Amino acid sequence: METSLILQNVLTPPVLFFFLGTFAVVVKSDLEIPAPLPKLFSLYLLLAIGFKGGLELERSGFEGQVIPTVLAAIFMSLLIPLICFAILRLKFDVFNSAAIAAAYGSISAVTFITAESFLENQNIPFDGFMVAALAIMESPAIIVGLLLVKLAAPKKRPNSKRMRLGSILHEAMLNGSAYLLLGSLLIGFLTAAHNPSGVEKMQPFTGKLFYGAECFFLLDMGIVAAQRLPSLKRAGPFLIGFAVFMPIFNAFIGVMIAKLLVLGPGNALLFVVLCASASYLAVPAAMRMTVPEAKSSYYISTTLGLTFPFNIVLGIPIYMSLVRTIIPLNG
Amino acid sequence: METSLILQNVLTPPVLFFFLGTFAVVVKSDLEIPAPLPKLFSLYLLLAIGFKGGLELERSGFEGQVIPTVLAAIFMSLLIPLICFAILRLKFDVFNSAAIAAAYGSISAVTFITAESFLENQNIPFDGFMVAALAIMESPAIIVGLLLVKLAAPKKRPNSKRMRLGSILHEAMLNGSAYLLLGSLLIGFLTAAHNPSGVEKMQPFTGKLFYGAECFFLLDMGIVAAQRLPSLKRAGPFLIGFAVFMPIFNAFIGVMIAKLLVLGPGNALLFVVLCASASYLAVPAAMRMTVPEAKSSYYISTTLGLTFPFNIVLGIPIYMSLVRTIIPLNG
Amino acid sequence: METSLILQNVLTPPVLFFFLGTFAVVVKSDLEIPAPLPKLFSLYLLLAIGFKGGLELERSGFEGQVIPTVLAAIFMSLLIPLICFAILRLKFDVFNSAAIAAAYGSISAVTFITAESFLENQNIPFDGFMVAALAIMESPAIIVGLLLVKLAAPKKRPNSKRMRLGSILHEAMLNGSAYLLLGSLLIGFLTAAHNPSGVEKMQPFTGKLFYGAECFFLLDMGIVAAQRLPSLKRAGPFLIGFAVFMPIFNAFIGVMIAKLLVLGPGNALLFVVLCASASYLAVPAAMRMTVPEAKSSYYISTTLGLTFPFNIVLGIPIYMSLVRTIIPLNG
Amino acid sequence: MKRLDLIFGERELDAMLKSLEAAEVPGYTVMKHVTGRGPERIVSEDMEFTGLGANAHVIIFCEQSVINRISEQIKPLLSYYGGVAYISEASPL
Amino acid sequence: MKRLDLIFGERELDAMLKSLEAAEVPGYTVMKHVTGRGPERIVSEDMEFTGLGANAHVIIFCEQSVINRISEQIKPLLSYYGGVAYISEASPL
Amino acid sequence: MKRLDLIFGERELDAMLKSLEAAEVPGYTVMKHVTGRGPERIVSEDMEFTGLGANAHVIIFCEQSVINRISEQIKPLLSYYGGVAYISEASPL
Ligand SMILES: Nc1ncnc2c1ncn2[C@@H]1O[C@H](COP(=O)(O)O)[C@@H](O)[C@H]1O
Ligand SMILES: Nc1ncnc2c1ncn2[C@@H]1O[C@H](COP(=O)(O)O)[C@@H](O)[C@H]1O
Ligand SMILES: Nc1ncnc2c1ncn2[C@@H]1O[C@H](COP(=O)(O)O)[C@@H](O)[C@H]1O
Ligand code: NA
Ligand code: NA
Ligand code: NA
Repeated sequence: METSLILQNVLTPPVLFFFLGTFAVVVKSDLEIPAPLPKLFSLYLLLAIGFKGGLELERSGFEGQVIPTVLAAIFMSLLIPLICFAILRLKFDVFNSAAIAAAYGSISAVTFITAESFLENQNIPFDGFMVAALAIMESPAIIVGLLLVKLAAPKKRPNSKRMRLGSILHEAMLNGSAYLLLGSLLIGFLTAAHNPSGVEKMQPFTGKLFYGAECFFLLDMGIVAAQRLPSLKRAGPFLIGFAVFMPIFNAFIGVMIAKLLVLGPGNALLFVVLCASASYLAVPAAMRMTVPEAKSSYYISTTLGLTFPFNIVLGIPIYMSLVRTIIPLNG
Repeated sequence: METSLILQNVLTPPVLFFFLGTFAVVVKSDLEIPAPLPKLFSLYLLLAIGFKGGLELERSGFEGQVIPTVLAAIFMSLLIPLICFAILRLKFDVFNSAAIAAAYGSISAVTFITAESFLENQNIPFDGFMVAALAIMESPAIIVGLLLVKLAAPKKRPNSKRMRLGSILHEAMLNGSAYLLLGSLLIGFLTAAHNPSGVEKMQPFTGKLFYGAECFFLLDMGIVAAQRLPSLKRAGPFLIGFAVFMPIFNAFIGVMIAKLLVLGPGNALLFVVLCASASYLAVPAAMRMTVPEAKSSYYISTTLGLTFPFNIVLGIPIYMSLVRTIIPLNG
Repeated sequence: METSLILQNVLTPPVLFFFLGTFAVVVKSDLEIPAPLPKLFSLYLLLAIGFKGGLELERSGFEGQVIPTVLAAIFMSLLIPLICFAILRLKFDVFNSAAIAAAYGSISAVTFITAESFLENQNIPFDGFMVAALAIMESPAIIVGLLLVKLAAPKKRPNSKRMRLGSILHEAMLNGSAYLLLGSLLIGFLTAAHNPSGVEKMQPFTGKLFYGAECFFLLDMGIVAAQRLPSLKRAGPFLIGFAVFMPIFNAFIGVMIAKLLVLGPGNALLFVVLCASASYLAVPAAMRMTVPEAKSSYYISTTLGLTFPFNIVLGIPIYMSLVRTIIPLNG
Repeated sequence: MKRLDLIFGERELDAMLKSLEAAEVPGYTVMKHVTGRGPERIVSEDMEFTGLGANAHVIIFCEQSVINRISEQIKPLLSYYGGVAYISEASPL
Repeated sequence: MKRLDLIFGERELDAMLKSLEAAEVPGYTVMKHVTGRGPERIVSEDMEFTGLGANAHVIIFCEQSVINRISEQIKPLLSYYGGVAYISEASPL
Repeated sequence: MKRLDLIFGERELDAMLKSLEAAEVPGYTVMKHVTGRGPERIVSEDMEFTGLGANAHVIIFCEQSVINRISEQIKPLLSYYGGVAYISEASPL
C-alpha cells in the first residue's frame, strides 16, 4: 500500500517538477531560475498560505482541537531540538549541534504545502487551523537552539553580547519568513471577520494561483536541493543518516501525539509532517547571524539537500501509512 | 461616521498588508522584497489599470462627463503645482520648491487603485474613464515644475541646455510609468473595439489577479514608506506639515470642482484622490534628471513617506466623508 | 484578404503590446523591464506551453497525424539549416554561417504561442500535439550547426576538444529552454494520465494566466527587438534580406510538407510557423559556448531584431493566407 | 595601464557612456543596482522601482592618455549630478 | 588616497555600515548579490532566497587616517563572521 | 599581495572557476549580471533572458605566485572566448 501511495504522490505535478529540477542538475542542464525569482515564489507562498490559514481559522474559531493542537505543536518544537542536540553531540561541537537541532525542531512550509496538496489529491479533509500550528512552530526551536549555545558553549565567545534574550527572541520571532507567515495569517483572519468581499477578491491570487506557483517553486527547490548534494557527501555518513532517520523518528513521536489529540487522518498527517520537516529558511538565517561558529553547509545540506527531498517524495506517503496504521479509527 | 469609514478602510487586505510592511520596519524584521520584484508589481499594476481603463473608456465612449472631467483633471494638475510652489518658496529654494510642487501636482496610481478598491468594498459605483484622468494627470505637473525652474532659477545653471522645451516634454510624456499607463489604456481601448475575445482572455491576468497583486505591492510600499521616515524627520516640521495638510487642501479644491462637474460620489472620490495624491514614480524620475539641484530626499520622503500612507489609510475615508458632505445629492 | 488578416492580427493584445515595447525604444521612453523579470516570463511560458501540450498529447494519443508530423518537424529542422548554410556561405565564414543557419533551423516558442493565439482568435482549431513538434524541433538544428562547424571549419581551432559528439548532444538537448519545454511536456502527459485533479488545479496558472503573461513578455520582446535594430543595420543588407526572405522561403517549404501530411489549416499554420521562425534562446546560448568565433550580434540581431517581429506582425497572417491558398480543402 | 572607477546615478549612465565613447575608451564594464552613500545622498535598493534608480559602477582599463580625454568629458557630469571617480594602477595579466 | 575593498556576508551589512559610519567614512559603495568562495565556505546565488543571503562587496575611497579608524571597528566583525578586506592606492580623477 | 580582476562572459564562468581552483586560489569573489563593451562586442542587460547571459566580474586577492599559476590556466580561455584580466597591488587591512 505504501508503494502505491508513493507512486500516487510522485505522479503529481509538484513532485514531478521537483524531479525535473533535480534531474537538471544531475544531467548538467544549464536550466536556472535566477535570483531573486525564487524569493518571489517563496514570499508568495508564505503570504498565500498564511492568508488562507487565517480565513479558515476565523471560520473554525478556537474551539475543539485548535488550542490543544497548537500547544502540542509548540511542545514538539521544544522537544525535537533537545533530542536532536543530544544525538548530534555524539559527533559535533556545541555550535553545529545546536544549529542543526534548531533546524529540525522548526518546520518547512513547502513540505507542509506539498502535504496539503497530497491530501487534496487523496480527498482527505484537513483543517485550516493547522496553518496556525505551522506558523507557531517556526520560531520556538530557534530559541531552544540559541539557549543551548548560551548554556553549553565555551564562555569566552567574542561576540557573546549578541546572545541576550532580547536579541534571541528578535531573531526567532521577527525573521522575514516567520513574520510574513504570521502577519498574513492575522490579515486573513481580520479580513474574513470584517470584509467578506475582500476574501473573495483575494481568492484568484492566494487560492487559484497557488498550485501552479507551488510547482514552479518546487522546480527551483529541485535544482537547489540537488546542488547541495556534493557538500552533503563531504559532511559524512553520520549526517546523511541523521537527515533521513531523524525525520522518521520525529514523525513517529508526532503520530503518537496526534493519536493522543484524537486528530483526524488529514490533520494528523499535517502534524506529523510539521514534526518531520526541517527548516531551511528561518533557522539558517537566524543561525548565520547568531551562531556563526556553526558551519552553514552542515545545516543547509542536511535540511535542504536530503530531508526536504526525502519528505517530499517518500516521507509524506510513508507518514500517511503510519497515520493509517497507528490511528485507524479517528476521523 | 468618518471613524467607521476609516475602520472599514483599514480592515481591507490592501491596507492591512501596507501596515504589515510598515510594522516590519518598525520592529526591525528582516522582511524584504528584493529589487526588481517591486518593479514587477509596479509595471503590472500600471499595465492592468491602463488596460481596464481603456476597455471601459471604449464602452462609455467620450460623451457625458468624460471630456469635462479630463479637462478639469488637466486644470488641477496645472493649478496645484503653482499653489504648492508659492507655499514651498517660503522655506525652500526654487529647485526644491519646483520639484516638490511637481510631485504634488502629479498623481499616485497606487493611491488611485486603493481608492477604487475602497469604492468596490463600499459598493459605490464609479466609471472607467476616471483612469483616463489618472493617465492624463501624470505629466502636466512635470512640465509646470520644469517651467518654474526655467523661469525662476538663477540663469547660470551649468547644464541648462537640458532644459529646452523638447526635452521637458520628453521627460514629462515619455517616462516609463506614464508611457506604460497611456499605452495600456490605448491597447485596452483598441482591444475592446476590435477584439472582444481578447478582452475576455486578458481578464484573468488584468482583472482577477489585480487585487492580490495590489496587496503584495502594498506590502512592499509599507516597507519602503516606513524606511523614508528618518529622512522625513530630518527634513523638518515644515515639510512634515506640508505632506499632510497639502493633500487635504488639494482634496478640498478637488471636491469643489467635482461638485461643479456634477460627478457622482464614486467618480468624485477618485477625482479628489487624484488631486490629493502625489507622485513618487514619474516625477522623481524626471526631477532627478532635469533638476539635480533639488534634494531627492525631500520630494521622496514627503510623497512616499507621509502623503502616500496618509492618503491610503486616513485620506481616502476622510475624502469620502468630504464628498458626501459637500455633494450629497449627486449620483 | 491578407490585409484584413494582418489587421485582425495587429489588433490583438499580444501584438499591440509588442508594438508598445518597440515604440518605447523608437521614442526613447525610459520604460524598461529589468533583468531577471523577462526570464521569469520566458520560463513561465515554456513551462505552461509544455504542460498544456503534454495534456493534449495524452488526450490525442499517438495515433493519426502525430508521428508523421513530428517526423516531418525533425526533417525540417535538419533540412532548413543546410539550405541556410549554403546561402549564408556566399557572404560569411563557416562559423557565422553555421550559427545563423542553426538559429533558423530551430524555433521560437513565442512566435508559436502568438500563432496559437491568432488561431484561437480566428476560431480555427488546432491540436495539442503540435507542441510536441515545437519541443522536438528546438534541438536538431543545433546539432546540424555544430556538425557543419566540425566538418567545414579549419582544423586547428584552439578549443576543438569541446566539439566531441557528446558535448554537442549535451548542448543541443540539455540547454535550459529545450529541457524545460520537454520536461513540462512530459509532466503534463503524466499528470493527465495519472492525476486528473492535478490537471484542473494547474489550469489557473498554466491556462488562464497564459494570455496576459504572453502580452507582458511581448512588451519586453518589443523593447529588446527594437534595441537590436542598430546592430542589424551594421550587419548589412545581405543579412537584413536574409532575415525577411528566409522565413518566407521556409514557410513555403513548410506549407508543402503540411499539404503532404494532410494537416488541417490550424495545424498547418503552426507547422509553417515552426519552419519560418528562428531561435533566439536555445541556439544562441549553445553557439556562444561552442562556436565563439561566430559574432553573436549576427545571429541575435537577425532572429530577434527582424525575423521575430516580422513573423509576429506580418508573417503569421501571410502564412495563414498561404495555407488557405495551397491546402484549401484540408480540415 | 590605469584603472578608472566611476560611481554615479544609474539615470546618468547613458550620458556617461556617450562621453566615454566620445573619449574613445577601449572598453568598459558596468555594474548596475549598486547602492551607497556619498556626501550628498543615500542611495538604497528599495527605491529602485521608482524611477530614481540606484547607482552604476563603471570600470575602465585604459592608458593615461585616454584618462586625460575622459577627464574633460565627465568632470562636468560628475560635478553636476554627483558621483566619484578614482584612478589606480593596473597591468594586464 | 586609498581604496578599501570589503567582502563579507550580506547579513552583516547593516552592522558593517554602522561601523563605517562610526569611523566617519566620507562615503561608500555597496554591491549586493555577490557570490564567491573563501577559506571557509562557498556562497552561491541559488541560496539567496533562503535567509542566508549572498555576499556584499563594499568599496570605500578615503584617506589613510580613516582606514586606521575603520580597521579597529571592523576587524572583529571580519574575524568573527568571516570576510576579507584589502587596501590599494587610488587617486581622484 | 595582488588583486586580479577578470571580466568575461557569464557562460564561461564554470570553466573559469574550475581553472582558478586548479590554480589553487585562496578564494574568489564573483559579480554576475555585469554588462559592458570590449573590442569585440557589446553585452547588454536586456539579453540576459536569452541564453547568452551577461558578463561576470571575478576578483581574486592572492600572492604573485598564484597569479603565475592562474595565468597559464586562463589565458587560453580569455583569448578564445574574449574577456579581460588586470592585476593591481593590494595589501590586507
Ligand atoms: N568616498 C566614497 N567611497 C566610495 N563610494 C563613494 C564615496 N563617495 C561617494 N560614493 C559613491 O558615489 C555615489 C554618489 O555620490 P554623491 O556624490 O553623493 O551623489 C554614492 O551613492 C556612493 O555609491
Ligand atoms: N582570496 C580572496 N579573493 C577574493 N575574494 C575572497 C577571497 N577570500 C574570500 N573572499 C570573499 O569573501 C567571502 C567571505 O569569505 P569567508 O572568509 O570564507 O567567509 C567569500 O565568499 C568571497 O566572496
Ligand atoms: N578596456 C576595458 N575596460 C573595462 N572593461 C573591459 C575592457 N575591455 C573589455 N572589458 C570587459 O570585458 C568584456 C568582454 O570583452 P570582449 O573581449 O569584447 O569579449 C566586455 O563586455 C567588458 O565588460
Ligand atoms: Na520539525
Ligand atoms: Na495630485
Ligand atoms: Na525554423
